[in-house]
Order: sequence, then C-alpha cells, then structure tokens
Amino acid sequence: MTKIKTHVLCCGGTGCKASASDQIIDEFQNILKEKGLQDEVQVIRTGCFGFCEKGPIVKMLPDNTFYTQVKPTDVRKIVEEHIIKGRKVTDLLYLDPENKQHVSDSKHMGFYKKQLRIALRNCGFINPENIDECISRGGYEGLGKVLSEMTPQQVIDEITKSGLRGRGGAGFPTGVKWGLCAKNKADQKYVVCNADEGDPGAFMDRSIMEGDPHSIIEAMAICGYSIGATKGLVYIRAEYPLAIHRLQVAISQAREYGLLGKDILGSGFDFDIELRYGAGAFVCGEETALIHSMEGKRGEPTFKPPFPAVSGYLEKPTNVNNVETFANVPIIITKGADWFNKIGSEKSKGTKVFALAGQINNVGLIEVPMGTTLREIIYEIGGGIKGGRQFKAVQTGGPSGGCLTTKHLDTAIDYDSLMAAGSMMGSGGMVVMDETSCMVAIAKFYLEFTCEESCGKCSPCRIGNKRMLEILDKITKGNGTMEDLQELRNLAGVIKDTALCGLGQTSPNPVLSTLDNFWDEYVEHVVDKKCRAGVCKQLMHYEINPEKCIGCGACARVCPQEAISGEKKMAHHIDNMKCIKCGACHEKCKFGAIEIK
Amino acid sequence: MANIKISEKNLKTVKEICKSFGNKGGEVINVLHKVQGEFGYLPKEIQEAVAMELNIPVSRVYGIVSFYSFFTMQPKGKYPISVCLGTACYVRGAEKVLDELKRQLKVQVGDTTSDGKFSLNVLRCVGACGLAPVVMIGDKVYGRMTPDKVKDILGEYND
Amino acid sequence: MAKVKSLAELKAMREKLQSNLDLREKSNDPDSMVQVKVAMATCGIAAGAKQVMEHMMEKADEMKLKIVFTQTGCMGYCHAEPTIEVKVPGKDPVVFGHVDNKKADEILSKYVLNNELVEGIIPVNYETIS
Amino acid sequence: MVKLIIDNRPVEVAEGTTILKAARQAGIHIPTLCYFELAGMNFENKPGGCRVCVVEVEGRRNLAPACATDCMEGMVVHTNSARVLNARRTVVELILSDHPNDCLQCEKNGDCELQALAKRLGIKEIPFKGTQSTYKKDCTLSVERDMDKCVMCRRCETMCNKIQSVGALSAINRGFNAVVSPAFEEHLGDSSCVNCGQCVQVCPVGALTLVDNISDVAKALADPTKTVVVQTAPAVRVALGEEFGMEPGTIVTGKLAAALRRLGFNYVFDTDWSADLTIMEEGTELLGRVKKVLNGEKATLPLFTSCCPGWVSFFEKNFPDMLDYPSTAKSPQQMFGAVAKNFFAKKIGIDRKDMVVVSIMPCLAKKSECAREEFAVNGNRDVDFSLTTRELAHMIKQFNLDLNEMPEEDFDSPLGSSTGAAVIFGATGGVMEAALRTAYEIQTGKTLPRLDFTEVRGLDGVKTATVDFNGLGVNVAVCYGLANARAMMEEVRNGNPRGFHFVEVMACPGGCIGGAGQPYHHGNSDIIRKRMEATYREDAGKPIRKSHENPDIVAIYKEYYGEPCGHLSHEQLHTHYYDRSTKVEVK
Repeated sequence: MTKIKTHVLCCGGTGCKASASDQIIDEFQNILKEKGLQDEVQVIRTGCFGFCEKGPIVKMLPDNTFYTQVKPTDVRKIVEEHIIKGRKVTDLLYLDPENKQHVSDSKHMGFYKKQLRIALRNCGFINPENIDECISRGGYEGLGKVLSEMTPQQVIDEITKSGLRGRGGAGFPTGVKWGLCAKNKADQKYVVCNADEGDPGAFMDRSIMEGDPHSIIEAMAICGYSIGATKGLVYIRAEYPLAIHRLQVAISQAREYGLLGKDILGSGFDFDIELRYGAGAFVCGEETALIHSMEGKRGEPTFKPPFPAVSGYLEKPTNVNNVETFANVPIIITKGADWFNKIGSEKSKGTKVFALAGQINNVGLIEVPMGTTLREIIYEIGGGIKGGRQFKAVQTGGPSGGCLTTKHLDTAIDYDSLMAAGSMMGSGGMVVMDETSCMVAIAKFYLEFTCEESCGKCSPCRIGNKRMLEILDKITKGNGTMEDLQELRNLAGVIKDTALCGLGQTSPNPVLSTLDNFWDEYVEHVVDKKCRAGVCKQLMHYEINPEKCIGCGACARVCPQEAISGEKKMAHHIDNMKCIKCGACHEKCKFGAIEIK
Repeated sequence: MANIKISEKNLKTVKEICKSFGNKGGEVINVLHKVQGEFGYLPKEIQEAVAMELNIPVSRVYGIVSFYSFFTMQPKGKYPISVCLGTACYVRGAEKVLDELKRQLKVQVGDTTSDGKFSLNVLRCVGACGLAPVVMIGDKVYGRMTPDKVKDILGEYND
Repeated sequence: MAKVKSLAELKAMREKLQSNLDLREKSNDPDSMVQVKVAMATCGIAAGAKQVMEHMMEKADEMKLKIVFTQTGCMGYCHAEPTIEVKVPGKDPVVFGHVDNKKADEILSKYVLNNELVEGIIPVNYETIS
Repeated sequence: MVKLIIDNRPVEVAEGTTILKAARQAGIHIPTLCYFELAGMNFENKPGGCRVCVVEVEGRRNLAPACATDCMEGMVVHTNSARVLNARRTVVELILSDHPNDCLQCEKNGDCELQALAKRLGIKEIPFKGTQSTYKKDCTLSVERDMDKCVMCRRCETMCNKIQSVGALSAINRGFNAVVSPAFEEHLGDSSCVNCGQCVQVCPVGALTLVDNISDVAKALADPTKTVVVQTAPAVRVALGEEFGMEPGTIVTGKLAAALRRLGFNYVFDTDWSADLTIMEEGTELLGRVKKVLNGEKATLPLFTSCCPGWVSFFEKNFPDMLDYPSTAKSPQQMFGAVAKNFFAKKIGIDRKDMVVVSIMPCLAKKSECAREEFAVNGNRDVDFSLTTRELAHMIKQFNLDLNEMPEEDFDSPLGSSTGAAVIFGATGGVMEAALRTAYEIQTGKTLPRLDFTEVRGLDGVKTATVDFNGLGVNVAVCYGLANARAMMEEVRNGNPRGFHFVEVMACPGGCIGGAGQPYHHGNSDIIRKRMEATYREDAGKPIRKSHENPDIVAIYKEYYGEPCGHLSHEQLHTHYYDRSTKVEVK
C-alpha cells in the first residue's frame, strides 16, 4: 500500500464554492489520476478557512503551503510543480501587502497570526462530511466523558466555571442558562440550536456548521444530558443549503455510530436531533420568536418571563443556544474549564468569531481571544483599509450594534466594553468603513433593515423605527432640521426603553452611536446640506473638470440619461437636470475628470 | 365561504406533502417550505389547500406566508436574480448594482420581467462577503460586481 | 457500521483513525517535530528518492517516531542523490547524501533517535528561504 | 404574598399578580391599550404590544409593561416618573401618528379607548409626521372594517381564534405593514367569519364597527305607507340603560317600550313573546327525539339549540356533516318575523309588503340572519332590519329623547306578552333553563317542584348537568364561545361519550347579554355579570315563568298553528341548514 504523502485541503465553504472550488476539486482529482498519484495524494473538501477575501483557498499539507485565489486552470501547475517536483507555485502564494513578499505558510500571515481557533478548530482542517476525521480529532470524546464520568450537575458546573457566555449577542452565561432549565421538572425538555443567523454581513455560524457540524451535534447532546432533554432541534435558515446538507449528513453519521439515538455509548442516555427551517425573519433570532416559528406560527417574540427555560417549545422547558456557543462546549469538556477561562479577558472568556467585512483588505472569518483590540483586528488581521484609504468606522453587532470610531480602536473587545462604547458584541458581524461611507446613510441602512424585519407586534418598534427612518430619509435628502436630530434622539431613547424584545430594544443603536460619534456629519447634512462621503445623492452632484477631461466621450456613452454632452476632444458637460447620479460616468472616466461636488 | 379552485395534480401534490408531515398544523412552516420547493411560489389556492389539509384557518397560513420573507406569492422568473444587500455588500456598492439591474430590467424589487425571464429580489447576505458585492442568478454567484458588469452578465442569459 | 458502545471504544477508534489525520495534525506544529525533506526533483526520483521516502515513512511509523515528511525540489546536490534534509527541533538542518534504505534506517535510529551523526553529511552552503 | 412599593406606597399582593393589578389595588390606574381581560370568563389578551402601560422598575435596564410583569418581592415601581411619562406619551404619539385624525366622523367617537387615552395624557399635537397605513375598507352584513384605524392590539385576533375558533382573522405582514386581516386581504364576508361581531365588541378603536342601519329604519318610520313593527330582544332591556348613564344591570323594559313608541313604531312588540314560542317548538322537538330513542328508534341526539345566528353560521361552515343535530326551530327573531308577516299582517289586514319588521338585538349576527334568503318571501324579508342596542340608543338620542325621562309602558298585544322563561334567553344557560321548565312539565305531566335550574346558570364557559325527568336522567350542556362549541361538536362527533341529550350554544361571552351589539363593556366582566343578575331578577318578578303557560302562546296555537311542530309551524317556524363549508373545485 502506498502511503499518502500529501493532503490537499480545498475550501468548500459557501464563499469559495461560489468561486468554483468544486471545479478545483474535480480538476485535482482528474489530474492526479492522470499522473497516477491518486493513491499518494488525498484531496479533501473542508469547511471555511476564514480567509474569504483570497478565496478559493487551497492548502497543501504537510508543508502548510497556502495558495490563494486559485482558479481551476491553476490546478495542473500545482500538481506538476508542487506535488511532483516539490516546488512552490510562487504566484499563487499570499502576497503580504506590507512588504510585498510572498508568504507560503499560513502561520506567518498577518491574517492568521493573531487568531486563536477554538470554535473554528476543525474548520478548514477536516472533511466535515466524514465523521471518522472528526473522531480522530477527539470528536465526541466530550460527550463520552460526560456520559461516563460526570453527573449532569457537574457538566453544568464545569460550563459555568469556564465562564462561557452566549455568543449570539447578549452574552448570558451559558452554564447559568443550562442550570435554569435543568431545575424545571417536565416530561419532555428540548435543546435548541439557534442557527438562524440573520445579521446581514455575518456568516460565522454558517461556517461552523459547514466546517464542523459534529461539534454542534456533540454539544447539543452534552447540553441535553445536563438539562435532562432527549430531543434537540436545530433552527436553521433555509437560505443555507450547504450547512443544512452538512448537518443532515453529520446527523445521520452520528446516528449510524450510535452517537445519537438510543442508549448513547452504553450510558442509557437517549438523544436525537431534528432540523427546523427558518423562513427569513431576522426577529426569529430572538429565542421566543424562534420558538414560535418552530411551532408553526408567526415569528413574533413574547414577553419574558416566562423564559423558555420554564415554558419554551410546545410549552416545555427549552434551552436555546447559538451555534458558536455550542461549538465551544465539547472542547471545554475535554480540556476543562480551567483551560478555557485562562483565555480571554476578565469577564469575557474564550474567543469570539467575527465575520470581518467591508472596506478592508482581508475580508473573512476570524477567531480571536476576547480582549483583542479593534486595532489588532483591523490592521493586523484585516490587513488595513482597502486602497490605502482612511479608516472611518467599524460596525459591530449588526442592526443591534453601533458604529465605533478611531477613538475606540484600542478598545479591547468583550461584551462589556463594547456595550460601554455604545455598540454590542452581537453575533459577530464586523464591518469596516472608510471615508467613502456616509454615516447618516449607514444609520439609515440599518434602520431600513430593522423596519423591514420588525415583526410589527409592539408600537415603538413598528411605528417608532418607521418614524426614525423617515427622519433619516429627510436628512439624507437635505430637508432635515436640528429639531429632527433632537427628535431622533428622543425616539431612539424611548424605543430602547419600551420595545418588547431585545431586537427592538437594540434597534436604535446604529442611530444613537452615529449621533454620538459622528454628530458633525449629521450637522453637515442638516445645516450645510452636504454629504462629505458623496453618498447621499440629493446632497451631491457630478461635475466634469475641464482641465482633466480629454473629450473621449466614454462618459457620454455610458450615461443612461444622455445627460452628458460635448464635442469630441473637447471638455464635456453634465446637465444636472437630467442626471440621475447613477455614478456610471464617474466609474467609467479613466482620467478622474468627473468629480463629486 | 369561497371555494378552492385548484387543479387535480396540484391538489394531489399538496395532499402528499401534508400527509408526509402527518397533517399536523404545527408543521405548517415545514409544509410550506416543501410546497414552495415544489411549485416555486405559494399562490392563493395552494395556501388554501394546505390550510384545508392541515385543518387550520387559511388566515393563519397567509399570516405566516406574509410574515416570512422566504415565502412568496409571486412566481419567480426563469432566471431569478438576487442582489445581496448585506452590510458587506452594501458598503462595497451593492445598491448601485441593484439600481442598474432595476434600470436595465425595467422592474422593481420583487417583480418579474413581463416576459417572465428575470425576477429581481434582494437578500441579506449569502455569506460570500469576500466577493462583495454579490449578485446571484439562479445558483450562479457573480462576485465583485460593478454596475458596468450588469449588461454582460444579463447577456449570458440570452437564449 | 457497528455502533460505538462506550467511551473506551470511542477512544480506541480514535487511535485507529488518527493515523489518517497524522499528516494534518503534524502540519499544525511542524517546528516541534522532526522534519524530513526529501529532494524529489527529476534527478532525485531517478535515483530512487521516492522509494526511499516511502521506506522511511514506514520505518518511522514502525518506530513510532513523529516525523513530518515533505518532498521538496532539487537541493542542488545532484551528485549525491537521493538527498534528504533532516531537521531536529532546536538544531540546524543536516543534509544526507546517497541515502538508500539502509542509510535511511541508520539516520532514523542513530541521528534522529540518539543524535549520533551518520556518514554522508553534506555541508550546507546556503540558507533555505521558505 | 409578595410585598412591593409602587409610587412610594407599600402594596402586598398574591404571588403571580401583575404590576398593573397590584397598582389598581393601591388606587393607581396605569393606562393600557392592548390589554383586555374578561375576568372570570377565560378571556385575556395581553400581547404586551402597545407599550402604553410601561413602568419603571428600579434596577431594571428598560421599562417594564405593567400588564405582563409579575410583582416580585421587594420590587420598587414608579408609574409616573419623568422617564415613564415621556416614554408613555411618545408611544401614544407614535400610535396617533399612524391613526387617521377623524374622530368627529368616527363611529367610535366617545367610545374610543385611544381617544380617551389621548385625552387623559393631554396630547395636543402629534410631533411625528409620516406615512400612514392605508387599507381597503371592507364590510360584511354585520361588520365594517377600516384597518387604517387599527392599533394592532390583537384583541380581535385573540377573540376570533382563541375564544371563537373561527379563524377568520389573523395578523398578516410584518413591521409597519402588519395588520389584522382575513386571508389574502380579501373580504371578511368570503372568509370563515360567522358575523358574531365579538371582534367589534373588543376593538378599542374604530377599526371594527357595526354596519349601521339607523337610516333604513328612520326611512321606514317616515314612510306613511308602511306599518312598522318592532320587536326587542330579552338582553336589550338589561343593557340599554348603560347608554343613558344608568347603572349596569338596570332593567328598563317599560321605558324601552315607551321610547320605541315615541320613535314612531306602529306596534311595539317583544321578542320575548317569540322566545316563548321557540321553547314550545324546540322543547317539543327535543321530547320527540328523546321519545324516539326511548322507543328504540333512531334519532339524532343531542339536540343543539339554534337561536344564535353566529352559532348557526358556525356549524354550517364547520360541521356540514352534522347539520341534523341542531334544532330546526328558527331563532326567536325569525319566528317573530314569520308570525308578524304571516299571521299578524293578515290579522290587521295589510299585505306583508306594507309591513316593515324591525328587531332590536344585542347582536351583530342578527343583521346577517335576517338577510338570509330562506327568511324572505319573494325578496320580502320576514325581518327587514335589525338594529343593535347601541344603534337604538343612538336613535333615541337622535330623536331628541332621553330614556331616563321615559314613562314605564307595556308592550302591545298580542305579540308582546311573555314569561320569565323568555326573559332569561338573554343569559348563557337561559334557553336551556326555559326549555327544561317546559319540557319537564310536558314530559312528566307534573308541576316542577323548583323552577330555578341554578346548575346551568353563571358565567362559566361550559356547564353540564343531569336533570331528573321523573326517573329519566336528561344530560344537558350549556356553552358559550364558539371554541367551546367546537369542542362540544367534536366530542359528539366522536360518539357523544357523555351521552348529552340537549346542548345550548351561544356564540358570545355570557350569552346575548355579552353580545356584540350591546353597549361596550371595555373588558369589564362585572358589567356582564350585572346584566345577568338583572335578567334573573326580571324572571323572578314575572307572574308567569313557564313558556307553555303564556296565554298568548296558547292562544296562537289554538287560533293559528294548531300544535307545536305541526304542519303549519314546520312551514313557518322551522328552517333547514345548508352546507356552507369550503369545498374544492377541481379545475
């Protein structure tokens, strides 16, 4: 038997799949066969590596070579050069933006250097559709340990001691939550995994489910054992077909191995998991709304108490945790609470996964110890702002969070410090903005989202957010007044104070934080009728700089309104009455002659 | 009460799906997922049939369909276009791409072109943020979109 | 597939399955392990490097040595093919020339295990950049 | 018991008491809007949606809804701090900013809870200008919908689904566009709606109102060619006074007759009279079925009452396989119409076309009932118009009268005399009790030792009893609320395990006294309780308390119908039911 000498790990996450990673895998297999190397080289489709900006990613093992932005046509070269001749394909290596050097080993890339992968420990490392790979990484040993060596209370104590807090946003201590549910007697209890990741611009949970579905299954069973539940439900977005598929495969494999089902590992403990599909409602991330949705109702939240721990799914005690929270559980059990609570900051233990996106060089999925600063994330991991532009703001916590600015860059990230800064940990979306983003428009963007996603049950959220949006709209159109800014603040405060559910209560955060941190920009919109980022169309117009225009006519040809005129080889002119400010000419002009005024 | 006007074939499909969920009212969302998967959308008579089979009020079914954005009563075009308006795509200019699509297709979001070829929708994050802004046509993902690429990608669907 | 019936069985299963992932596990922290690079350019392969590498991998498994094997391009010692570079943690890499199965065994048992030098070391005359 | 402090006052309440109730106990009235409770009648709507009742609880991050938050030991609550007052005012201003500003023309003007709230908070202007929701207006024969006015309190939805299990209404859409509506925003009339009108009774604003027929009646009264006959239902006389500032539970029978006469009705009759007639027919039908069974023949049991048109519509739509269970006897309103237009018109020598029969009902469904095709002859209805208690009150006021000043007068003869048995039709259990009084005496030939069947009285949603008919145990059940009725029908469909012989069903909470056409009770179940007490008081004070002893009833059988359930009464006093369920039309 020939020994396998090389593993080719190919990212099969949604992002990379979208850029043809499937074809790359096929191509590898074909060429390896052609070269007779199919027995020496194993090609594995893994979950997300995190470095989505540079996807599709192909990683060669054991020498840890990290190829980025691989195209199917590059595969032959990798096989012939790297696998057969042992020479690295330099032009596919990651180019360090700082020193313009090619870096071959992911360990030496800024993107990975500061990261610590606990929840993502198996993502991009194992084949998520192969339970054997999971087991050989110690998968299900946590479950084995609790079933054979620990009492349910000991499990709860261990999780409590670890300091793990809910990763879905609010940061409620997980062990305490389990304890509350364990306390309630009932003939049936439920463990629910909240995989309804609705935050626009966040894909942490999806990546975990795609890359390491077994960790979720194992954690849910551990939770079930500790609270006395035999049924688990994963509430997952229907928009995540790949994650659904991987979970289904993983569940059936776990059943086959007896790691789900009756009498797990001979302990007498029964546990099984079913999937429930979300249908596109952000509010269903709120646990009571989620439970209603699973029951086949409109996903409207209800007032707590009663908490789900007392009366949840089908009015039975129910424990709801989010995907990332669960992903931390097995390793806490196997490595111990003491190991875990040494990581992170004073009150926030462990790590947090963020979906880093926006105007940043290294878009992707990252996991850092709690307490890492925003600066470290943006500049060291994220590689700084795209195109060398100026950093302006970073938004965390999605529609529930706020926009932080330069003065917060050295804030250490944990639940409490983000809250204190006027934002929120949220589920982990982190969007970086530069000077091309208008903060009033950003606040409006989030509020539009909230208005669209409000369930409509309580008046402050249903009507209040709509009114705030209308005021913001007025401001971005140049019709705002200083009284409007006053009213915005009052409304935001009242909504925060009176809305029914957590989502309503946090919905004014994007507005409040931008009012706090970017007051000048609001005033500019209101008083000077100016949008410095050139985003608010009514507050800007395009002009052709006759000094720069060479009269090529390219702009006139792309203009959908025929608003640009001019003689050939003479400076052109924009008729602002006709112009719809689509920006097509601005993008087309190679000479920078079309300026935003 | 108004009667349900439905074809025999469609009624049979609905009945089979409902039966596979034990005709339980609590399964209505799962049933609707399956039914929409089958028909592409959820026209009135299909919702009425689902309500009848699950023995729940049709008002509840409609209450659910009109609540969740995943469910639609509009038939999709032959090539459904979805523009991601997640934050990552938004800050990288997704709105301009959307405007251009609206302009070229002469439809609003949620509508289908009169020839039934394209339907235009927005969604929040497909998770390909590295490729932002992203447009999906059917299952195909177009990353790093700009308004001037719109014409070309629509051109791929000239059949 | 039979069901796993106990934690002990699960652990046994892990042991058994682990070798499949060895390659990947090792790559997680290669600097802490002995690394063997086999020069596998045309000349190396012609001189039997492939066969030697396979032999060494088996032998290392037999001896329960945790070694990361990688293939690399021509090291420039074509006169002495097959050549391998061995790097023991905390030490400078050493390159051996004319390695056959017997020499390979010797390298493992003497140099890797006991830090005894073996015949056939080629003086390194440049730094590898990787 | 838990001790807490509300607005610096110590309060002690039972565990599980909400802040709202604890505050009321301490004389602090926190305003509410969506919250609605019929205490002791199993109806509670507290979605916690309007956020008007928010209060400050020390140590809590945000404000708490008083209606849904339980008191905790040591809690310190502020219901009138600056923070609370600002939040409450802003919330109400927000609600008003999406509400048409047309109070003067609104049906609910003066009865509107939002209007009262705005007045109480002293709101003089609405600082928010913005989009207002607009929806298509819609109406059935009984209910008008103007959802522009909806405040999403969800009371109607709870009523329609939880209490009535009708399921015509549901919240639809979401966010700002969320509203309560029938499926597909189509007509309520095309839905499963049974026109019980309880959605109207609980709506705090003018979103759901009744279809107003005052002008139709006024026109008939003004037409000299028409003889206008009015009948007034049992429940009206114990509630109408409330519209004129009288205490709930005031009996205004005599003043009512006087007022109707002053409005210009030519004959002022009483639905109580036809209620007695109903007992004769329905009681005979019951005994007939029971006898058959006793003789070993096949007969459908239990017999369900059929006086409530909401209930009739409900079983036609939902239980098409069980149409032979309910009594075929028409409701008292329609029996009256049939007698008036057939017997009485002939008696006074006019054509039925020249007679207009108006009914005063506590009910919205009666408006739909009198429009049913089978209750008309060549398009001429037996009952032309049905007004509610509220409409009558309006009409009296429009006609420059005050009920308080009316003298006590009697109804006209012959369709005006009635017994105590007819009076109690207005309360849940009343039809049952009236029927038992008559059926017992007819069946056993003995005089009842005790007239009051207290076991079927009271405000419980479902009551059951076994009545000894001289050795024969008759199992009876009484329920109100169509969800209770649905459960009863399903039980019967599954083999009637409790062996019921006779079941009374009323759609509205508490029976007709809690009807949708009655003065708004705004969730105060004490009002319904007082109307009920008045009903039994009126019964107790009547000289004759058994329907079969009503001399005018005895006379009409002698003179016209022959015998109960005879040929002519079958023709005029009985009806049949139609399968009105949703059916599939295969294309």
